[in-house]
Amino acid sequence: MTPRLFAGLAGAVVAFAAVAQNSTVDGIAKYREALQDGNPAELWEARGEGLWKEPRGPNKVSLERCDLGLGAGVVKGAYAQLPKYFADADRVMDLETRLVWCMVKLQGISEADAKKNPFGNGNDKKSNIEALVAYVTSESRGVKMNVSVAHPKEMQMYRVGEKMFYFRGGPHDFGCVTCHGADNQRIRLQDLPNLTKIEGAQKAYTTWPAYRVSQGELRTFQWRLNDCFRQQRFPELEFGSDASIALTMFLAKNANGATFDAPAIKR
Amino acid sequence: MNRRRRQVLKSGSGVTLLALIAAAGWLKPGDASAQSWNKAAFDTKSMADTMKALGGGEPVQSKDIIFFQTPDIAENGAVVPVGITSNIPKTESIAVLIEKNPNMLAAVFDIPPGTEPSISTRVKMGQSSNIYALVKADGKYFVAAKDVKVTLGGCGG
Amino acid sequence: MADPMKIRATLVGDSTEIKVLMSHEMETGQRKDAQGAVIPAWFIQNVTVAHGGTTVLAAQWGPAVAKNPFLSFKFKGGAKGDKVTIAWVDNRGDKRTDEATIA
Amino acid sequence: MPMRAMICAATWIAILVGCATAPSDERISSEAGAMLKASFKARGQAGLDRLVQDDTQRLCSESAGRKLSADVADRIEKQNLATIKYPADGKLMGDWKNGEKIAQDGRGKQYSDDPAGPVGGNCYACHQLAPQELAYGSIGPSLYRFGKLRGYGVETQRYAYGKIFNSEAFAACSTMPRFGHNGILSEQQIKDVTALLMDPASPVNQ
Repeated sequence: MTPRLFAGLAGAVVAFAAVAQNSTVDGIAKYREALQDGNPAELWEARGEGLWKEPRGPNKVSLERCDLGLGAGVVKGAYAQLPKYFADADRVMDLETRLVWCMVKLQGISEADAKKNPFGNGNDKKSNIEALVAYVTSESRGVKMNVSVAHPKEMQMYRVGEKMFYFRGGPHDFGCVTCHGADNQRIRLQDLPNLTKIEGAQKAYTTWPAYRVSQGELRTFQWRLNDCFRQQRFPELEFGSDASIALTMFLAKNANGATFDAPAIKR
Repeated sequence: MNRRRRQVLKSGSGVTLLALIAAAGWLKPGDASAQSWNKAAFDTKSMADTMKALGGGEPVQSKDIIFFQTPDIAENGAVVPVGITSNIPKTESIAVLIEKNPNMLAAVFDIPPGTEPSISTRVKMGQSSNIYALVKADGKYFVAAKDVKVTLGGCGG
Repeated sequence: MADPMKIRATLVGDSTEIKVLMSHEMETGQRKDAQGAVIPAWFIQNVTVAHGGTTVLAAQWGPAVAKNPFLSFKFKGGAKGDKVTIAWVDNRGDKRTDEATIA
Repeated sequence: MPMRAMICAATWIAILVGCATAPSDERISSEAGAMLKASFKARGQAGLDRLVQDDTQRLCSESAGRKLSADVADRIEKQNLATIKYPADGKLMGDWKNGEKIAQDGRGKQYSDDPAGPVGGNCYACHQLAPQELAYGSIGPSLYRFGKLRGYGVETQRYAYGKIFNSEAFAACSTMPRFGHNGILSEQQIKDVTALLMDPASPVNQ
């Protein structure tokens, strides 16, 4: 066999493998499409709406006076402009930290109790935070992302978040940028958005929270970051920590102009 | 055709479709509102026991049973969309069976007159396997199969 | 007490399309917890859908129906404003009944 | 990068209208470092020491995805090249069958992993290897027919072993973990993965 002929055959085998994988990728695209009809996230949205309106905590009041940034009680469109600086807390907050703030200040729930179960696990450990996030975010579906960095603290969080995005560490030298720094990349068959580009950040950020079929749970953006760092082999990112808000700020601001379309459904 | 049919009827897990005919046979018309659950059918694991209980004949492969919204590849076996339409007249029930699951029978839907013989739901699959749609129509059994691959997801962690 | 179902009942031509999501673990009985103990099976066994006193669908499910089950089908004869009632019972005897209006 | 340009423009406008002077890049970096320390907690086998960067990690983080200057790249590669320990017995090739298992296995080093449990290389997460496995990632190049295309010589074996041991020795700020240098895989495991790439009998070379 001549080397040239041999190389040609090798090429044919590679091409065959590529075709096989392309059909796998196409098949999975169809699978995801089939899931869109009937998203169990709606069950969380409904429970969250109930929790929002129900008088709870020692003060026996609902969250209907909670200010998510557009004024007390305004839920419609609120998520599309978070995170933002809240003067009453003198802090940049994302939705989750703001919900905890309202539970503490309005309902009189202790901060420890409010933050105790951010990520649910089955029927015995349902998370109120996840349900509330599902409800509030669903009220921004169809709204254009419009996150401000006009306040110096917002700009500071944005810039710090960008630094963290590129921060590499741990035994594997991983950072966010390892998986999300280039176009058209996959882990196994899982597509990875390029979060250093506007389009990538828009597509990714506007589809969280999401019902994860692999877990049978609705997962928030706080969970997304927490679990990315686990896979990066980092220690655990604390719920509502400044680093989590800074990264959220970086990605949410970069998603500006895109239409929010969550809670979504993902693998 | 004959060989293909034998393949369909003899499943790898040692359970045959014949066993499931017995399983699917309990839902009689008019019985719909009864809160009964056929434990024997859902427990089906070995064919020996159920073969004896068989009342009907072998199911006939039918091109009039159509899968829709059922992917060739499922990214995650925990949730696999399955849609089945029966174009066979007088369809009475539609059952969903997963060949390689520990128990083959996943669900049975009784279709009263006036309800379209078409259902869509989601099942769990332990591994790549055939999904069978078993239709009872006018007292007879018909079957169609679809092969669904279950892939690995994510980064193994 | 289980969470309410999410039901959509929509008139499409002369048929009513039902789409329902149910909040349920659908535990298979095959999984083990962190300590290695088998998590007992816990799943919806019966689902009935009724319209105007008539059953339009009756289902028996095993644990292979996916968690937080989804079901969709169509029946003839519904009209806008009619009620549709969906009920489930699981293997522990827990029940849930919810109602929706055809839109 | 358009994003960066936009933010710079916003900062310039702020300066022009005289309402604020943006903090320096160094200050933001140090704030990011402090914020990270305050925002993580040790869990399982993952202690806070994992947030302490070595020279390579720090330089690669600072480059923020931009192209490295030649001297920084050179410095990183030299430092890392010096860390590579080749097997004392001189044998670079192990068992490709074990290598395949290691390439498939994504476990290890996460706080959710058993510290005493197995640790894999998770090669398929990023690379194509044996053609039978269709669920491969694309962060790294395809390694299908690695040995067949390059030849099965000892120098190529040494390159493969060295690259797995410490990827930064050959490409500064590579996304590939330094499996030997950072103690992710054992010497025997690296030999096995080298065999997966270089053994003529390995499915990778069929």
